[in-house]
Amino acid sequence: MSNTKSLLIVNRHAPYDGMYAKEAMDAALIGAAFNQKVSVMFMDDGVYQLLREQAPADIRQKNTSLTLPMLDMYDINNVYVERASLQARNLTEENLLIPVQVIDSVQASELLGQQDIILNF
Amino acid sequence: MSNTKSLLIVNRHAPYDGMYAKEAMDAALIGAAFNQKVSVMFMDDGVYQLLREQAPADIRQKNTSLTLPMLDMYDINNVYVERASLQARNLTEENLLIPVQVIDSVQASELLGQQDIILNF
Amino acid sequence: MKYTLAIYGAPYSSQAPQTALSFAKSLLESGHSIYRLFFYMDGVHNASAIAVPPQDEVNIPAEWSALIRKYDLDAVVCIAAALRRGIIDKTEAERYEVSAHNFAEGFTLSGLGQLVDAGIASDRLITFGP
Amino acid sequence: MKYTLAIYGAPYSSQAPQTALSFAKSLLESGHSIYRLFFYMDGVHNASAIAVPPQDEVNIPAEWSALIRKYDLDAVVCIAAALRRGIIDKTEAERYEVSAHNFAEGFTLSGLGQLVDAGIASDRLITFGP
Amino acid sequence: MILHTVNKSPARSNCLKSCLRIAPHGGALMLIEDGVYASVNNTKHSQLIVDALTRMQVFVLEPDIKARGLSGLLIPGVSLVGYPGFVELTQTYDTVQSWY
Amino acid sequence: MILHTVNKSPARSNCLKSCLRIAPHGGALMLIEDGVYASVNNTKHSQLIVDALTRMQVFVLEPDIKARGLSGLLIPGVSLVGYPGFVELTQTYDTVQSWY
Repeated sequence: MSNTKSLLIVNRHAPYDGMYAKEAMDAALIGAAFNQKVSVMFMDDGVYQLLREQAPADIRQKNTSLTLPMLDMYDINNVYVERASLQARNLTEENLLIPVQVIDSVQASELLGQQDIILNF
Repeated sequence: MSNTKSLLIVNRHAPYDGMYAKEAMDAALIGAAFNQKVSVMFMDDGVYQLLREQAPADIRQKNTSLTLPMLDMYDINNVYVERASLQARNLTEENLLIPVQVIDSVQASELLGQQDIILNF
Repeated sequence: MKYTLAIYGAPYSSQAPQTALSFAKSLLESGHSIYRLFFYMDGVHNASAIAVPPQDEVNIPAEWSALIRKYDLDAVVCIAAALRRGIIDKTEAERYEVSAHNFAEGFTLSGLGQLVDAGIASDRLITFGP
Repeated sequence: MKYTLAIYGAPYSSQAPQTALSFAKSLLESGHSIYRLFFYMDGVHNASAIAVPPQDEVNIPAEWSALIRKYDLDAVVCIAAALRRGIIDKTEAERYEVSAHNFAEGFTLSGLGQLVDAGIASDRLITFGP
Repeated sequence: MILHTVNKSPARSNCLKSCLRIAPHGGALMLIEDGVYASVNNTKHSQLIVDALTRMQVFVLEPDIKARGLSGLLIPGVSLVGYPGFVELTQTYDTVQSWY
Repeated sequence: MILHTVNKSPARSNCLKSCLRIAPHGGALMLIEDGVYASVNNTKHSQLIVDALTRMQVFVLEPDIKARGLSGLLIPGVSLVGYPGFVELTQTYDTVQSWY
């Protein structure tokens, strides 16, 4: 497709109250299927979507984190996490299920500024 | 009715995003119609429900504050506002549409503790 | 003890219905009773008869219907909250001349007075916020 | 300019639909165009054909239908978000064998790809969050 | 005596702070749903719960902890309960105040 | 250049704080719906907007201000716009980032 745009998915919500995590992942994969330049950013409580060892069977929900490796399978390699959001939650990359690029607030700001399309979740 | 209980309506939400303000007022008036001992407490963004000069015509909503005088008409005289919530918003009783009793956090805690029934809005 | 549960959140948008369902099952299994379930605000969507969640997700309206049937529960949906949100039974659909009704079996449409009444008549009222 | 508006909030629970409606009217009146309205998450309830708000309140689904008709807008409702929340058209109701359909005229049920497509094709994408 | 439930994350919402301003001495706190994120240790908001523990019991709903992958990360002194334990707590306390 | 919209009250939600941590120098802020409460002067949260005004323009949606009875209470320097002004701003800026 000649019309390739940059598309950023912004994840700011924790995983199991509402469907944000699932819907953001759906949007990222569809963006890739449309051959767009897709990036994904996690910040605020959205970083909790990346935590290892989620086990939501007892609250009768599906484990949304299990689909995170799909990002790599769809060649979505630009997965960013804002550092201040991790630090406020006492988390490091070791707590996260997939490899990510940790960026500071200025870099996050630049990332937003580079996008043709921003989808908020 | 012999079975008179104390019923507290807790208002913690601002007026025009959702129907909390209207629904809390409905519940207070129904409580009075059931001859219960009704109190109403405003705290957090709920105190914004009491502001004078609300004019929501341009956002296509009804002015929920206009029903506040109904509390007095239904003999609901125990209308409380938590002081810290007012102060955080730079508001005083002069900003409010109806007379209220301003209480501190300890009194608010005692008020909650005295209730048979708490309805949250 | 006699409980009333007030559910303010919609399935799939809020965890409140799932928490309330698990809480309700636990209390009924431990021998307590439910005086009333009261569905209010976005909680009225728990009473949709035409929600079609994916097969690998829990069907929350169906779970409520099953629980209501099993324990013969009184499950009231606030009529004012429901009608403005598009949850409507056959009687009201005819009254307002809308094209369809979508109200699940086992639930009853009634007024907010049923919540206040339930507060008076129950030992405990638990609100599951959105 | 060509706009796409993404609406994530439900009428009466969120102000988002009212803000989006006023925004849409303003931009259309000032000569801009709408490539697509996309209703997602709880925003799918904007497409209910059977909501009955009180007569003295704005009927938001009806206002959308009128705007869509007047300007011949493309108004897409995310099918996955809609079906699990009990918003369903005649075709899907027959497919899933549910008892009724409640999908308002003028809207179309389709996939999330329509949001991504709209982002690509529009000059501006504005999200009205819940 | 009141059981206070909080179901929102302390980073996203002011619910927990408001609750802890009002919660009477001797009441108890029950964290559920996204409210359980407040029970994670050494975060920006964990001092709220550390302080609360000096004057009240703090319960967290274990299914919500497990769901979110927080099992190894909790503030010492918070008490895990399941749905049956949550039901029992609502009997022990006279009323339930929900912060959402 | 980005137009950031915030639609939640600063007392209830962290949206505004997160937005102001990320908002690039030279972008602009548009407060709508309950977000307009952030534009009230001398509150617990008004310093956020006072500081933001030193590096960016801050717009508030006038219909939401009037609805909530806030007309006389605003921080000096915030700019009132109606729906047509909001539409114009979305043309001036390249993208819109919604914080909710």
